[in-house]
Parts: sequence; C-alpha cells; structure tokens
Amino acid sequence: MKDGFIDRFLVVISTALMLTAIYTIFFYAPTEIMMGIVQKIFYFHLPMAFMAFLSYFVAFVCGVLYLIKKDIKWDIIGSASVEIGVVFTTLVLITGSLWARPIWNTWWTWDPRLTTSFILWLIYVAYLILRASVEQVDRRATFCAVMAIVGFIDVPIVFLSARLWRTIHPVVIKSRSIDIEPAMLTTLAISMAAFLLFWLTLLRIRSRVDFTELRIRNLEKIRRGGM
Amino acid sequence: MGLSLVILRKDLLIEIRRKDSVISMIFFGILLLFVMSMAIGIGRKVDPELASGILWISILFSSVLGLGRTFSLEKTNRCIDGLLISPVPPSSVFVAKTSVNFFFMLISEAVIIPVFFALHGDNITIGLAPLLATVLLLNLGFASVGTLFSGITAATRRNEVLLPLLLFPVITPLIAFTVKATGEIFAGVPFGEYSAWLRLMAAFGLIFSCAGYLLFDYVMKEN
Amino acid sequence: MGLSLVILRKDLLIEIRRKDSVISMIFFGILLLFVMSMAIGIGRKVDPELASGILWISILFSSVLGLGRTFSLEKTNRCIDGLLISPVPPSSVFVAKTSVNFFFMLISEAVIIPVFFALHGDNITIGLAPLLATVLLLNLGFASVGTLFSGITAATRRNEVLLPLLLFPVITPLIAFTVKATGEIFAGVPFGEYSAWLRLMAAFGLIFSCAGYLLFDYVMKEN
Amino acid sequence: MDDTSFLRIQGLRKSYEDVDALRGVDLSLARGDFLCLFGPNGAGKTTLIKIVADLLKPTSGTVEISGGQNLDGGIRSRIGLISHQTLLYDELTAMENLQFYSSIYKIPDPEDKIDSLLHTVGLHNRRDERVSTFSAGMQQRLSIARALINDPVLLLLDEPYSGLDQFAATVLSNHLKELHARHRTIIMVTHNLTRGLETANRIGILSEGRLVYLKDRAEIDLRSFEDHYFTHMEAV
Amino acid sequence: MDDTSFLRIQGLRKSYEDVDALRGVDLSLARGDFLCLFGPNGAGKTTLIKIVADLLKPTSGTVEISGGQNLDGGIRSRIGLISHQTLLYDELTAMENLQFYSSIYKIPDPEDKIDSLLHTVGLHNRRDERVSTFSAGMQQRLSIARALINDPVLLLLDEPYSGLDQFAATVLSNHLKELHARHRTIIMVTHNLTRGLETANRIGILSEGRLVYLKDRAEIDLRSFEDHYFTHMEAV
Ligand code: HEM
Ligand SMILES: Nc1ncnc2c1ncn2[C@@H]1O[C@H](COP(=O)(O)OP(=O)(O)OP(=O)(O)O)[C@@H](O)[C@H]1O
Ligand SMILES: Nc1ncnc2c1ncn2[C@@H]1O[C@H](COP(=O)(O)OP(=O)(O)OP(=O)(O)O)[C@@H](O)[C@H]1O
Ligand SMILES: [Mg+2]
Ligand SMILES: [Mg+2]
Repeated sequence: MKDGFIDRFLVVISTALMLTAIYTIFFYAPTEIMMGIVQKIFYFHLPMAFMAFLSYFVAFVCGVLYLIKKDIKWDIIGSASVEIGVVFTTLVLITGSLWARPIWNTWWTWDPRLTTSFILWLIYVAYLILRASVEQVDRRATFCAVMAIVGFIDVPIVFLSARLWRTIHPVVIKSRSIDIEPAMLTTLAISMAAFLLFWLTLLRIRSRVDFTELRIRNLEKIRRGGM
Repeated sequence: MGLSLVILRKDLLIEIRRKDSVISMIFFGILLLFVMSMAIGIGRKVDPELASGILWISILFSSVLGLGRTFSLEKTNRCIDGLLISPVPPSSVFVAKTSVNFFFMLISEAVIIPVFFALHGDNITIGLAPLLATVLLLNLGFASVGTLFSGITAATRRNEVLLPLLLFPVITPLIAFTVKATGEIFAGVPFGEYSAWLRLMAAFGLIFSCAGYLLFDYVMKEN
Repeated sequence: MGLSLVILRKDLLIEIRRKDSVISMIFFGILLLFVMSMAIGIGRKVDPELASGILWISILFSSVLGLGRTFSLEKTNRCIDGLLISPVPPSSVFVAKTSVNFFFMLISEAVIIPVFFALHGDNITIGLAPLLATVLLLNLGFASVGTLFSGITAATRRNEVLLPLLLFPVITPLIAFTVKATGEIFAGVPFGEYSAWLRLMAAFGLIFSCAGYLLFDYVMKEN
Repeated sequence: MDDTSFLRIQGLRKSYEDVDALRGVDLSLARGDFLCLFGPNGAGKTTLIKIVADLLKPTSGTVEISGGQNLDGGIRSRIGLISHQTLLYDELTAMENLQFYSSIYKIPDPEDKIDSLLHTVGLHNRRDERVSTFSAGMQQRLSIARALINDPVLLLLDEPYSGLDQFAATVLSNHLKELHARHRTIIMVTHNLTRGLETANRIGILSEGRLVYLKDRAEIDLRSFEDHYFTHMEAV
Repeated sequence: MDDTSFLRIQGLRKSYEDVDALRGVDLSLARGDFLCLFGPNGAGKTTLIKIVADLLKPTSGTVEISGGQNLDGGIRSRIGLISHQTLLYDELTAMENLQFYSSIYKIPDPEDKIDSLLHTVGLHNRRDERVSTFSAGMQQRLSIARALINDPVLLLLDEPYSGLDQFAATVLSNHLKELHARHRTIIMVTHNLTRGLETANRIGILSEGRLVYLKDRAEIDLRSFEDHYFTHMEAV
C-alpha cells in the first residue's frame, strides 16, 4: 500500500521534473555556437551515461550483499539495476552516435571513450544472457552476483585503459574545474536531477515486478498445499 | 596446496591420455592465424600493431577451447559431486584449474608464436624477454578470469557457447593492454615506453586472480 | 521430405524453448566484430576488403556455435539412436539439420550485418540485393559442409572442439570467394565484375550440398 | 535353426580394442518368442542388443530378422528399443517427445495412442513438463512409452526395470505379458530373476560373450536355475 | 528427537519451479542406524539424498549431521555417496580413479585399501582399463568401491543395486551388513524390496515428498508391509 503510494508519487515528480528539464534544455539553455541545435543532445547524453554507471554500481553492491546474505531481494534489485543500466548504455551509444554524425562526420569511430562504452554494454548484455540461460533461482542469483562484481571491478580498468589512448572524445569534467557556461550548467543540473529521479522510479517499478512475481509463485505454492 | 596438486596431476594425466585439449588449441590457433592473415593481410603491409592484434586474437580464441574443457571434464558423470562432497576446498580447485589452463596456454603459445613469426616476422623486431613477460602476464589474467567463468558456464546448459560470451567482454582491457605492449615490442621501442602496459597487465592479473580465488567458492557450490 | 519437416520442427521447438543458439550466435558475432575492429581498425582506414574480411570471420566463427549444437542435441541421452533405429533415412536428417543451420545463420546475419554497417558503414557502399545473394550462397555452402562435419565430430569425444578444426580448412575457398565478392560489393564495383565470385560460391554450395546429402548416410551410421 | 525363425543370429563376434565382448553367439527365435537374457556384468548383453538393433557393427557373424539382413526392409519401422540411455529430448515435454517419435514412425492419429501410453506409465498428469525435470524413474517410464509407440513386433529391452518402482515394474511386466500373448518377439536383458522368469518363455544366460544356457521356461526348475545362474556369475 | 541422534532432519522442504519435491520431512537417525527408504518414482528420494549430501540447498528446513549444520566440520571427510551418476572419470582407469579419490581424502597408504576394494567388487583383473570401456554394471561396481574408499561413517546410497548382477548385489548386501555391524550410519534408497528389507534396521517410505512410513525392521511383518508399500505407489 505504502509502496504503491511512493511509486505513484515518484512517477508524478519525475515526470514533472523531466518536463521541466526538457523545457529548460530547449528554451532556457543557450544554443551552442559551433554545433548548433545538436548540442542539445548533451543534456541527455551525459545524464544517461551517469545513470548507467550508477546502475552498475548498485548492481555491484547488490551482488556483494547477495553473496553475503543470500537474500533473493538483492538479486532482484541488482538485476533490475543491470537491465536499466543496459538500456541507458544503449541510449548513450545511440545519442552519442546521433551527435557524432554531424560533429565528427561519422556514426562511429574507434575512439577509446566510445570503445569503452561499448565494452560496458557488452559486459552487461553478457550478464543478461547469462541470466536468461540459468533457470534455478539460487544458482542464477549467485552467478549474476559474481558477474556483477567482476563486471564492475572491470569498469575502472576499462576506463583506465581508455585514458591511456589518445582521444577525440572531449573530457569536460576535469579534476577540479568545469569549463561550461553557467546557464548550460544549470540546465545540466536540472536534467541530471530529472534523470536521477527517473532512474529511481524505473528501478523501483522494475524490481516491483519481480517481487510481485515471487509473491505470486509463493502463493501458488501455498494453494497447491506445498508450503 | 597439496590438494591442488592432486587435482592438477589428475587433469594432466587425463590430458596426456586424450591429448586433445592442447592439440586442438594449437591447431585452432594456427588456423585462426592463417584465416585472419589471409582475410586481412593479403597485399597489405602488416605493421607491428596489426600483427600483434592478429597474434593475440588467434591465441585467445583458441585458448577458450582448453578453458571450457577443464570443467566439462568434471561434469561428465558428475565427478564434480565427488569433489563437492569431499573435504577439498573450492579454492584449491580454483588454483588447480587455473594452473592447468595457464600451462596449456603456455604450451600452445610455444607453438603458435613461432608460426606467427614465420608468417609475419619480416616487419617485426623480436624481443624475446619482454615477449615472454607479456605472455606470462596475459596467461595469468586470462587463466584466472577464464577459470572463474568456466566454473559458471559449466553449471548452465550451454557451457561451451556461453563461456567466450562472458569471458571476452570482461577481458577486453587485458587484450587491449597486451596488443599495445606487444605492438611496441614488435616495433622495437625501448622497454621504458611500454613498461606501463606490462604493469597494467600485472595489475589486471592480480586483481582478477584474487577476485577469482574469493568468488570461486560461491560458483563451485552451485554446480 | 515430410520426415525432414518433422525433425526441423522439433529442432525449432527446442530452440524456441531454450532460445540460446541464435542468441549466442548473434552475440558472439558482434563480439568478434568488435574485438577484431578494435584490434585491427583503431587509427586505420578500414578499406572495403578488410571490412569484408572482418564481417565474414565474425559471422562464420559465430555460426560454428549453432552448428555444433544441432548434433550435440541428438547425442544427449543418445536420441540419435532413436533416429537410427527408426525408418528415417539419414538424408532426411541431413536436409533437416542443414535447413536449421541455414535458418539460424540467416537470423543472426540479419542482426550482425546492420551492426557491422553501423561500425564500418562510412567507407562502404551498400548494395542490398547482391549482398543478400552472397549471404544466401554462403549459408548454403556453410550449412551443408557444416552439417556433414558436425555429424562426423558428434561421433568423437570432443565434438565442439573438433568441428571448427575440420570445417574451416575445407571451407577456406568458400570464405575466400565470399570475402572477395563482398569486398567488391562494398567497393561499389558493378555486378559484372564480381559475378564470377558469386558463381563460384554457388558451385561450391551445390557440390557440397550434394556431397553432404550422399555422404551423410555413412557418417550418421557411425554415431 | 528352423526355417521359420523370425530372428536368427549366427556366429556373432564383437571385439573392442582390449576385450572380446561376444565370442560367437548363435541364437534363433521364432515369431512370438520372449527371450530373457541374464548374465554377469560385462558379459556382452548390451553389446548383443545393440548389434541386433543395428546400432553397432559386429566384428563377424550375421543377424537376420524376418529373413532380411540387418533390419533392411519394412521391419525397421516396427522395432522398439529400451537401452541404458533414455533416447529422450531433455528440452521437450513428455507429450512432445512422444509426438515426435510418433511422427517419425508416421503413426496415423497418434493422440489416442499417446494418451493411453501416458496413462499406462503413470505420467499423464505430468505430460506437459520437460523431461529434464523428471526423476530417474520417471524418465525410464517415459522411455518405455517411447519404445512402445510404434507397436513394435520386435522389442529389444536392455534392463527395462532399472529405476522403476515396484508398481511401475508390475505394470511393465503385465504389459510385456500382454505383448507376448499378442505374438510380439521380445528380447529382454535384466538382472531381476523374478521378473525375467515370470514373463519370458525362453531363458538364456550369456557369460563371457557366449550363450552358455538356453532353455524353454517350461522346462526350468527354479531352484536349479538359481544355482546355475550363480555358477556363471563369478567372472566379470 | 533424542539428543544423541547422529543425523537430524527437520522440516525439510524443497521446491523446484513447478514441483514440490519435499513437503516437510522430519527424520532422525542414531549413529549406527541403517535406514532403507522406499517410495514411488518421483517421490523425492534422490532430492533428499542430495540435500543430505549438501549437493542441493533445501528451500527450507535443516539437516544436522553429528551436531553440525550441513556437513561443516570433520564429518565431510567421512561421507560416502552413490548416486544416479557414477562420479568416475571416463578417461582414467579403475585404479587411477580410486587413487585420485583416495588422495583427495588424504588416505595414508591407499594401495592395500584399493586392492581389497577392487577384489570386493570383482574388478581387480580389469583395474588398468579405462572406465569408458566398462559396461554399465562394471561402472556401478567401481562406483561402489569409490564410495567406500574413505571408510565412511555416513553412507548415502541412491539405488546402489541398479545395474548390478545378482552376484555383485549379494556382495554389496553382505558388505553393507558388515558396515552396519561396524556402526556405520547408512541411508539407502532402493526399489528392491528384498534387498532393502534384508539389510536395513529401519524402513521408511517416502511418498509425494512426505515420509509416510517409518518403522524398525524388527516390528515389520513382511506381508502387511508389501500391502502398505503398494498403497503408496499409485501416484507419480
Ligand atoms: C561513458 C560514456 C560517455 C560519457 C560519460 C560521455 C560524456 C560526454 C560529455 C561530458 C560530453 C560533453 C563534451 C562537451 O560538451 O564538450 C560528450 C560529448 C560527446 N559525446 Fe560523449 N560520452 C560518453 C559516450 C559517448 C559515446 C558512446 C558516443 C558516440 C557513440 C559519444 C559521442 C559524443 C559526441 C559526438 C560528443 C560531442 C563531441 C564534441 O563536442 O566534439 N559519447 N560526451
Ligand atoms: N531439476 C529438477 N527440476 C524440476 N523438478 C525436478 C528436478 N529434479 C527433480 N524434480 C522433481 O522432483 C520430484 C522428485 O524427484 P526425485 O528425483 O527426488 O525423485 P526420486 O524419488 O528420486 O524418484 P526415482 O525413484 O524415479 O529416482 C519429481 O517430481 C521430479 O519431477
Ligand atoms: N566402447 C567399449 N570399448 C571397449 N570395451 C567395451 C566397450 N563397451 C563394452 N566394452 C566391454 O565389452 C564387454 C561387454 O560389455 P557390455 O556392455 O555388453 O556388458 P553387459 O553384459 O551389458 O554388462 P552389464 O550387465 O554391466 O550392463 C565388457 O567387458 C566391456 O568392458
Ligand atoms: Mg549392459
Ligand atoms: Mg531417484
């Protein structure tokens, strides 16, 4: 009951925030001089990339917790998180490509940042394939936890290897300063907040589906006179 | 440690009896080397980095054959149940299987690399010591991640297929480091300029052999 | 013919239930595409023939996964004995398995080729009709030789390993024709100039599907 | 060696690398005979069954069934086999397995047949579950249904009772008796003396690749048979 | 539920996706008990054995062996298991298989032990041949030797008689009686009523995931037991 209320609340808030973000992006933020209108993609591109990382981090934590506690809820949250992460990574790849076409005059290039994004995508799609090929619930949860941990350990290594290559992909957010116009920064912040809330909503709803399924299965068992 | 040795000895005995793991790895590696050289190299000057890419793709894809084997061996007749009910700790199994895989890779590399030099040796400087270091570091990383994952995929229905699927995405950084390092070795660059790559490879190997050692417990119990 | 359909239907049913053959083929194909493009393509202009080599190596190596599967399926619980004692002629099994493999390859190509264009599409002319012809001819040759050999290797102890080992040397000509033809298609050359390759591919496909049809009898009885 | 024999095995030998599994087996069965074959582990029983089913080639010797060499001719569609393996597809359900086998035997209107077989082996309520989820005995039961789907005239049974509970075993015994009454030719290998002696009309013992005993059931005295059986048991 | 029990199973349940294989099993065995468990196909016997061997996790409930939960502690090195599979390496010889298993159990001077076990199961003259060339029954025999190599105090036997000829079966029965006399705790699953009733001191029937019958052998009247057995058989 209470959960349902929080969910509905989240949906409303994140929709509102998302609409605000879209408004700010198109009517408040200045149009970039060099790139023109395509630069607007940036406000989706970057938040999506961050949400993807956040998803994988959450999956990692859930993986560790599952192995320690053996509580299936961590598996459910972790896998939901990976699914969302894969969706966002896919969107990063797509938005990036759409952006790259006019700017770099190519859909794809073997730039390290792009390459690493693609590697992340591969790792977590492999996770989903693994998930699909194991049926027993405990076994699947354990393997997915291990995969989520190993995959996440890999993330910094993947990025490290990227830094060591020459790159045409811009590194904006350097260690301390951010070289970006204030209005753009505000827009980015709003957009970021909107995506964060959207991510949270998705995670809750997606894991709710699995929790419900689990409950249904248990109820069915009781009905069959098992439990 | 003693138990790892017992398992290691058994696996080697079985390999000596069947001879097929290492032979397939070697043959498949050479095959890949040829097919790729043919598809890519014909009428093209193969520079050091490209050559290094061809070499490692051949070695790594052929090594997967050996990897999958070490576990499917234990699944026939459910020998793995014999290990699971016994007092052998899963980590000993991990050490044994990683060593077996490391060793099989070494043997097959000892054949594939000379063949590679015969094919592409013209444009390439041969630095034996640094190459050996690269090989050993690569094998460490590959064998430990590979053993962990072959433990996972052995418990699924389609072991031989799923293994490369899981493995390659995760070891892409290792492949990238190795290709880079070897490319520079082949180009005859001084050690100082590529030692960073070797250090990264060592880090990768260490991190993942520890992760494998710790996680293997959970994996093996699910088999 | 009727019997082939029965077996074909069963294989598709099993695939629908497990979903894993086609998915693994697709994923492994993309993985190979990516690893090779990365190892070879970084900082290099990928010309049409090189691109064509990368594409076909990815597709063919991933297709082996599906091939091995169609027979290992029959070996678990020795279902193949069930076929052997029955009045089903081995040639019907051949037709069924070749069709399954042909079909699985087609599905996976339908995904891999678009991804390939996304990665390398810039320097490449897209000729849809001739490409489709190439794909169909390649699949015919590959699926028939592959089915024959998967029948052979299924009778050995290490089916999944031996299969590519036997298969690739035999189909090297087919690969060469395909890479050549596709390279020219990608280069935007007019049909007349590469139609010879396509004719060679068709000849290869026909010869080997007949050979497979005739030889399969002997192969299957040894299982 | 009468001319009317349905199955005739002559001078059958089979050598594997180190072992001579069959060292000259001669046997002839009339249509409607039910032979139960006993023998110590490693005697060559499975090897014999496989050769009769044309799944294994003999080193020398011949098997003629219904006049033709090695199953050529129409007889192939009327053979049933139960072996150490189940010959079932793990990923298909019980129902789908039987449907598949009935279509390769081109059985017209198989539904009723499948239904009644599933009832016989007691798997009717599990018919839509995948075989991989079945227990060992349930798989053996389904394997029996599979072997009977084409209403075989020659039935080759290699340890059909293995894994079956007593209830299923009794059902199988009764079914075999009925098939025997309907003049099906049956060769059964088993280690279960009671079941074997209660159903078959001919009893054989295979030991070290030779048929050392072959008698009509009617002529056999139970006590002396057991003694006989045990004298041949010591050697693997 | 006496405090001296060697093995104690409480409220054991196991559900696979569609099926509830165990629906609450309580059982406690004293050291030296020999329990023979009967039950129809699919009753959950194998599932129970696997859970006790710690090869499968229960959905709920606990198994305590010698006081510790789930085999933790020294007891793990004194467990013997015979399951539906043989747990043998196909490519190794009989001898090498036993050598391997004796080294993972760290058995000092295993030669004599291996020799005597090979004699017991009648495979001494085949000891240097690869397991893959063995017949089904020979593999089962070797599997028995394998399970006994560490002189187990807890022996879990899932249909140990399957595939054995009568001679080997008698040898096994005698060996089990001897182990029973030496106070080994044994759980045996079998469909062979005679063998089960002749060796065990406690008899149970598992049906549809529940232990529906459990009595001391001494209290059992043979006739009435068979009736009892058959009333529980009908359901898969
Ligand atoms: C981990 C994933 C990624 C992150 C964190 C990321 C982040 C960013 C950031 C912060 C910018 C803003 C640069 C600026 O405005 O100066 C940017 C720009 C851009 N990104 Fe990404 N990106 C990622 C992946 C990708 C991918 C996969 C593609 C292409 C397929 C891509 C294509 C682009 C393009 C074309 C630009 C504009 C470049 C320019 O201004 O010249 N990005 N990215
Ligand atoms: N892996 C599995 N997945 C789903 N269901 C299973 C699985 N293994 C067993 N079952 C089901 O659990 C039940 C008990 O199976 P189990 O193997 O324990 O039976 P059993 O008593 O050993 O039978 P049998 O005498 O035939 O060996 C059966 O209904 C079976 O279908
Ligand atoms: N593939 C093989 N390679 C080598 N030897 C084999 C092979 N199969 C069987 N044998 C040997 O042939 C002999 C007969 O084996 P077979 O399987 O026919 O025995 P069986 O009578 O069926 O025994 P069981 O009662 O144990 O099933 C045995 O000595 C066995 O070791
Ligand atoms: Mg046999
Ligand atoms: Mg069982």
